[in-house]
Amino acid sequence: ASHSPVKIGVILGFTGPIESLTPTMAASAELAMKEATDSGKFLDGAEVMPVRADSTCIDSAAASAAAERLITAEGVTAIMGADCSGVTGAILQNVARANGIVMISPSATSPALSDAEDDGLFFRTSPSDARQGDVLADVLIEKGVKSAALTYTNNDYGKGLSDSIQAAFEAKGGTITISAAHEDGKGDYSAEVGALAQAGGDVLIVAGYLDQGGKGVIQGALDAGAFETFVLPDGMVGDSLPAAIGAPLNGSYGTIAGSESEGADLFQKLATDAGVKTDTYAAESYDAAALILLAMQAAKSANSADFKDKVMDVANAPGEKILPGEIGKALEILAAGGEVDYVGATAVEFIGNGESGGSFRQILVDGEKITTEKYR
Amino acid sequence: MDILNALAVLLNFLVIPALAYGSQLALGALGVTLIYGVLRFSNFAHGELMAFGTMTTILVMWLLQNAGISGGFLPTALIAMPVGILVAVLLALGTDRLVYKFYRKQKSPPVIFLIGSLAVMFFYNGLIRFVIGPDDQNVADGARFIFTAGDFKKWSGLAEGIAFRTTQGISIVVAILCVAALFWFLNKTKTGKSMRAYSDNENLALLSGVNPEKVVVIAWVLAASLATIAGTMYGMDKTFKPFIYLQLLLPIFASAIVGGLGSPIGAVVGGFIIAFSEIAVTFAYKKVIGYLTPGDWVPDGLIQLLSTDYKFAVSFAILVVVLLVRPTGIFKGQTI
Amino acid sequence: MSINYRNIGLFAATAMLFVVVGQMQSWSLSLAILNLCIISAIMSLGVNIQWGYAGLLNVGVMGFAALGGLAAVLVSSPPVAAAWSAGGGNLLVGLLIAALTIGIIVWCYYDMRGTKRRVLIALVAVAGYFATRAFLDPAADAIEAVDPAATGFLGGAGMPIVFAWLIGGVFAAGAAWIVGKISLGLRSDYLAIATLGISEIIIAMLKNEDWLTRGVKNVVGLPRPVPYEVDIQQSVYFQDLAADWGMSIIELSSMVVKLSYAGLFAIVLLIVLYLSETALRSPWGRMMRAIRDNETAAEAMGKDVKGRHLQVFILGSAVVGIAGAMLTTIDGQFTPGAYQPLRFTFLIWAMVIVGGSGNNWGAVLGGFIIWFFWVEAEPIGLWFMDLITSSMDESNPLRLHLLDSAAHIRLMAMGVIMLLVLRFAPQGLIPERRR
Amino acid sequence: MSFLLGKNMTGGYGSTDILHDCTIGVEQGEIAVVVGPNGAGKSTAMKAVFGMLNIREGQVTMDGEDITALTPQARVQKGMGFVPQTHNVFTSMSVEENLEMGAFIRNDDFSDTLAQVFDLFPILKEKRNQPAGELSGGQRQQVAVGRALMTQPKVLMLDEPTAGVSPIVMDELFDRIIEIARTGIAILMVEQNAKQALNIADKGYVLAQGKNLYTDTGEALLADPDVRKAFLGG
Amino acid sequence: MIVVENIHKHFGGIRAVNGASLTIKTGSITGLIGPNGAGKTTLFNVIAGALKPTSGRVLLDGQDITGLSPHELFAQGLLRTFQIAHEFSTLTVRENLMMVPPRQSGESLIKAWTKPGIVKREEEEIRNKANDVIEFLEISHVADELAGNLSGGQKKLLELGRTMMVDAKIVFLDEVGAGVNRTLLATIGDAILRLNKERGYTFCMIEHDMEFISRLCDPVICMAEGSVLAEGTAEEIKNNEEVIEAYLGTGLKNKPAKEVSA
Ligand SMILES: Nc1ncnc2c1ncn2[C@@H]1O[C@H](COP(=O)(O)OP(=O)(O)OP(=O)(O)O)[C@@H](O)[C@H]1O
Ligand SMILES: Nc1ncnc2c1ncn2[C@@H]1O[C@H](COP(=O)(O)OP(=O)(O)OP(=O)(O)O)[C@@H](O)[C@H]1O
Ligand SMILES: [Mg+2]
Ligand SMILES: [Mg+2]
Repeated sequence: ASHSPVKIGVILGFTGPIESLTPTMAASAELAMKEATDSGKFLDGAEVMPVRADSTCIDSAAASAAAERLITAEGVTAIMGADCSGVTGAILQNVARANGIVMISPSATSPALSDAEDDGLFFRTSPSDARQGDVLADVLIEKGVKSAALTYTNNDYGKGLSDSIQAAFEAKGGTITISAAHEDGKGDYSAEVGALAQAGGDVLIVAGYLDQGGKGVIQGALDAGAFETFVLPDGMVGDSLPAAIGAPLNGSYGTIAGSESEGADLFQKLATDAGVKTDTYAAESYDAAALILLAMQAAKSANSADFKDKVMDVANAPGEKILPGEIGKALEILAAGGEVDYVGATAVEFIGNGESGGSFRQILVDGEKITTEKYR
Repeated sequence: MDILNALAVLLNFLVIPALAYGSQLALGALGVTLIYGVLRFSNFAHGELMAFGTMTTILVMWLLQNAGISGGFLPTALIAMPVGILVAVLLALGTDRLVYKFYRKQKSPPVIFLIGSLAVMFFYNGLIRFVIGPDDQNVADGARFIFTAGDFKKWSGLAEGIAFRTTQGISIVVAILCVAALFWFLNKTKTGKSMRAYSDNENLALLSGVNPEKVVVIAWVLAASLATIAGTMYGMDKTFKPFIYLQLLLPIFASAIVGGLGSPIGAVVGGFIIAFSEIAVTFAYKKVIGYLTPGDWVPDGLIQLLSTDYKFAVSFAILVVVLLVRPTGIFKGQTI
Repeated sequence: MSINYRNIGLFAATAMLFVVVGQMQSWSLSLAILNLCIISAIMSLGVNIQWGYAGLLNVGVMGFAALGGLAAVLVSSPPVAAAWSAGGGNLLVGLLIAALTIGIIVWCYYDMRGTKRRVLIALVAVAGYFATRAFLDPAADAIEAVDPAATGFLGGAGMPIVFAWLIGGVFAAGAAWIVGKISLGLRSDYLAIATLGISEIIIAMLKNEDWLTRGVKNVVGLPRPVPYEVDIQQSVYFQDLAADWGMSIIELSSMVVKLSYAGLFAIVLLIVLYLSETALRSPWGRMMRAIRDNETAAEAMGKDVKGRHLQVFILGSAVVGIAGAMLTTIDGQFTPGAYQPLRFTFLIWAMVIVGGSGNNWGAVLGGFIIWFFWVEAEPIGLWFMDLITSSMDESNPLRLHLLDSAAHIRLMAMGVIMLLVLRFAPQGLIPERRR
Repeated sequence: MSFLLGKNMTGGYGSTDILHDCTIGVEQGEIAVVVGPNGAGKSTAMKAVFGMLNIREGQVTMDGEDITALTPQARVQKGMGFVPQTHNVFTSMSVEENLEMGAFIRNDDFSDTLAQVFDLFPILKEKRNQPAGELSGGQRQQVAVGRALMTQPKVLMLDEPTAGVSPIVMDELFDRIIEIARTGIAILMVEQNAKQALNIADKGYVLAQGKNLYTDTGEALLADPDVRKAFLGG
Repeated sequence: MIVVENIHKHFGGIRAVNGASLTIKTGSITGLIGPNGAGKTTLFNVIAGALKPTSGRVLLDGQDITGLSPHELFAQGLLRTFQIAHEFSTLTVRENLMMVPPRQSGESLIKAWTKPGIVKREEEEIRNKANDVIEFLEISHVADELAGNLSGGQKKLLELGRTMMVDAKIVFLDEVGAGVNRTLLATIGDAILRLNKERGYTFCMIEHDMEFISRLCDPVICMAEGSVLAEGTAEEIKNNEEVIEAYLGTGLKNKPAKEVSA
């Protein structure tokens, strides 16, 4: 049957501070949508049409207007986004709730969003800071690290994560010698590297983004001979980092959301085949889009009011586990009235208020590649 | 007491990075100050002009690398830079024709030019991202270090190493050359003097036989060249990402103004002041003090005047203080 | 009087823009843009008061807007009792010591001379600094430790957020007094960069003093001065109304909310505009323009240039602060990381200049037009992109590349629009009036 | 036909005309002086002759050649020199650099001329390294005239060169102007010290409201009681 | 009465004013002459508060006014004009004059907002006064022109006009005559005399036109190299050897050009 296409908004900061991350994120999300369309099984063969809009990452007012436009003028029925916590909150409160539209953010990690009124419309696929801090602290202790210097990107993600790492690590007996913020996009990190180096520590934990300030700090610290081993939380895990830094990064380790299911590797392959890079938040974006699609399918409706309650169902057990590239299969199961448990690229598991819990993959940089050490 | 090690720490983490960063800021500030000095406006598009010049340099560098040409020890980007400069100059001149010339004819006040440059900034902003995208690009190849921290430790036998990157060395040398050349050009050559005359009193310069269009062209040629050089130095030393260049604009302006707008020497001094203050004030002097005090005593705290969170604020606070003491900058800049 | 027809025409054309958006896109969007346009207009009025009247180049707009935002938080968010009991006492002592220190320093400054003064001030400053830190630091740590994920700050006064608009003005005025005392002696570009610097310092503090602002963790869920859409959607009265008018309840609720905001904002805009216009047309305005033209001569003609500069700087900043508080109100949240000079300073300047500096109506028009295109440049850019790529082959790599970069057309379009306006109206759309 | 002639010039700065059919000119080796009340259009006429103002009607010729369409800097190349009434020094440049700017179009060695200017205005030699913006009013005026002399023009146009200079310097200046004229240069100047100026003038123009009221020899104008009373201060 | 006591004003190594002492008697028209660069304008700037002296004092009626800012001095009735015209270029000529009177209610924002009636009435008065001055200076046809567009001489007239907008105690005129048509200058001279006689204004004027000085001024003070060289009546000064040597000179050395060509 021929349907009018289902429009899904992709609201990300295509201009502004994280403009270098967003094209990949959007492409990943659109990958999932294309998969659904190509399968021909989505809502009886409807086409999924992504509509992009610029959140600017910083300008809440402009972002709200963009969302307003997508919803009221373009007629999107769900939103994959937004990215930065500030604009995400603004869109949620001022536009999404007003219009009753579901939002799944791949990257807004602010704890403040957990408590916000959301009428059950808001979800996110990025992992919780608290959980990751705990896991990372375990890794550090296991590796015999006694003291560590810590630097974080000065936003809600970096701040929240670094707080939780510090709390967890110190509770387990480690010492954080310094916790210094760095601003993304400023380019020169000599001051931060200087301060971090002087504070010293066995390793340097970099709670930032791999192609933003985080990379700059690592590069600077290596060049000055200040640190040799770096600890990389999820924002720092991606192939472009070892590619840019090269051999000196070997031996550094970190954590990223993921489970034994090979979801991450599958997504990697999927993306590479489609010519999409797999940088920060690419996997989360793919998952966010996939969840929207599956929930719609489960509710047999593209209407937010109908499918908002289904998001939890498709994300969590029970049901057949769904990996990246299996969206078609999942759609089929759902169409037949079955149940799915979407695992995806980042081992999505929603807890309580629509946030991702789930398990972590411990990685090690070896031979200038990210390798999996184990799962936690 | 271990003065040598203390010195090594300071050099490695404070002096050398600050010198390199300062040189890069200075090169950027030279361009800003030049346009201000001659055309009398603060050019907000300068950061994007830097990005554009660097981008062209990178494109040419890729061509060269594909053709198997490299700079050997030096970064290939240095060979590609002349082309980058040329294209940036063409862009700047084209922009002048299309935008600024009109306002010159109208004798618009400087703030109109300023806003015009803001518009131009938006435009370049898009242009650059169209061509090369918003991503990171690696600009430096060739030998990464003149000497590494390890080399230095081996050579000196000290506990603390000093690393000196090739790109840091190049930045410093290029900055010195550029400022000397510019200073000589403006003060000693006839063309340079005519540029100063033009900026001082356009009508009277006309009456002295100065061709204003020529002055403007030269100003843009110099500014675009400086922008490309500055941008490439920065890109080589750190990384190239279009967004960074917009962020760089603020410290560059701060440098130009601390030194005194319109004064080339001021731009350089300003660049170093901003760079040094950013690093020195947020530096943790723990180790240094440890080395300088007798015995094994090491201070408990970090001995950090302010946390790095405030580094940007610090450089601006210093700027404000300098301005309070010398209201037109260290080298007595011009006022509108 | 042809100039007047022109102005009316310009405003009519601007109004048409909103009608076009309403018809072609949606009325809800049109109203959303309008609300922000009004706030922008107020902000650009504030800058116009400083630049257009007195020639003060304030490039610290961002800082004052952010202080307005801070006011919104401190006025409206509920107080966090746990935080107060954890660190409130120490905090107050710390602040008291700080105030005392400043008091003593000021007293020394006025009552003593020479070396004695210098030494004493230095001693008091150092002692005061450490004493203050001794109380403030533990207080801040204690406060920030109170449920950091959800609060971790002192909270506010829990009052209706509309009060914040006034308080925002007061905050900004207070900051402007200090900034002005420090930097108003500087000339043009130097004043510009000094204010820019100070605004960066303000933002740095808002970002890092978590006990006051929650820092980069943001404060969300600020109360609204108008009803929530979801509540309206629930109301039977409105449901009936929607049915009567044949629109969906969602659309109606969203219009009602936006119109209520528009009403509130418009009241503020009209008050500010009225006061500005009267001021500008009065002898006060004439004096300000004289000062702008030639400070030396104005001083020689008996005008207190410094005092007037300070006055106008404070007034303009206060207006910006009010607008900043309004902006935070409509966003419903305070995000210190979002304050960037491009958006909060340069864009406002573009409004003033494009509209016509020195002319209040011009500043208002500029605020409307620039904001309108700031938002609408995106769809316009996309449309333009579709247009030029439509004739290309589906898989033409250039076409794909262009479509991929379409988002960047937005800034480019913004640039082109500004250039076009400035080209055809170099003095701004409504130039300064000659009397 | 005069060597330099602005003939029947009509025009102004904006929409309203300042000059109405105004004619001024000067021969080689002669001094022509323009006098008139404030706001009469004297400076405007000078600017018009120099091409700094678009004239709607009339033309400017030099040595028989029509130069109406030339830009000011092209006229400088042709050998015209001009000292404007206001804003006539480069305030941020030193005195010496100001004078050097006067010699901008010259490619020969101008140290002789520089020495001559310093001879004429000794104070400038003393202040050669000081920025012109820090000079006293009269000193500035001397720099302005010095700058024009450095050009060694064929025609020298001076707009109130003696405003604000002390009597002793004024006499020197007029002396020098006479000398320059003797070398065959044409000198066209506006003066409010009209009696002294007309005294040395070969030709005088009285302008009022943008029109020529009287045109005669300097002597004749000085002798005319109407002119004296209305324009020369009795 | 203004007493200037041993004023020094140095700019770096340049001693612009170097120990000048003089007295300006109430009710007098004091002339100040001297070669270019003698320090006259600088001394004015010091007296009027635009510059702080390196050392020395200025007394107004026995009260020390050194270092007061210009607007405070204005409030004490001390007015000045500028040698290089300082017009308000984007105000019209009339506005240039109307902005001068002190203590206008409309200059307080609160009153401008709350008492439009009073402000309007005052404006009416001030406008009439400005119109009178405009009439007197023969610049009626440019009354509504922007002051920036005036001719050089008109700007000087405007400088003078501003001092006529208030009842001043002492007026300092810095070369108001330079660039002003001599016929008009004569009228201005009459006005100065009248203001002096009828309203008791005290004037101190710098001028290079000896004819003008002789007609108006008594006493005349001649400065040179930063200090006072001579003081006396105009006649005395004209015949003072030192003044002739430094300032007046002995007339044209060359014969006018035309006699040669003839
Ligand atoms: N700001 C300054 N910096 C340095 N020197 C200065 C400054 N202002 C004035 N001078 C110098 O001080 C001296 C006195 O200048 P002043 O303007 O007082 O002279 P004047 O007597 O008014 O002369 P004139 O009759 O030409 O107006 C001059 O030599 C001048 O060069
Ligand atoms: N830039 C300008 N724009 C508009 N009008 C101007 C401009 N300059 C001068 N005018 C007007 O043109 C008229 C003639 O001015 P001009 O400068 O030629 O007079 P002038 O004869 O030189 O007088 P003065 O002896 O006072 O220098 C005046 O009425 C003046 O107001
Ligand atoms: Mg004139
Ligand atoms: Mg003088």
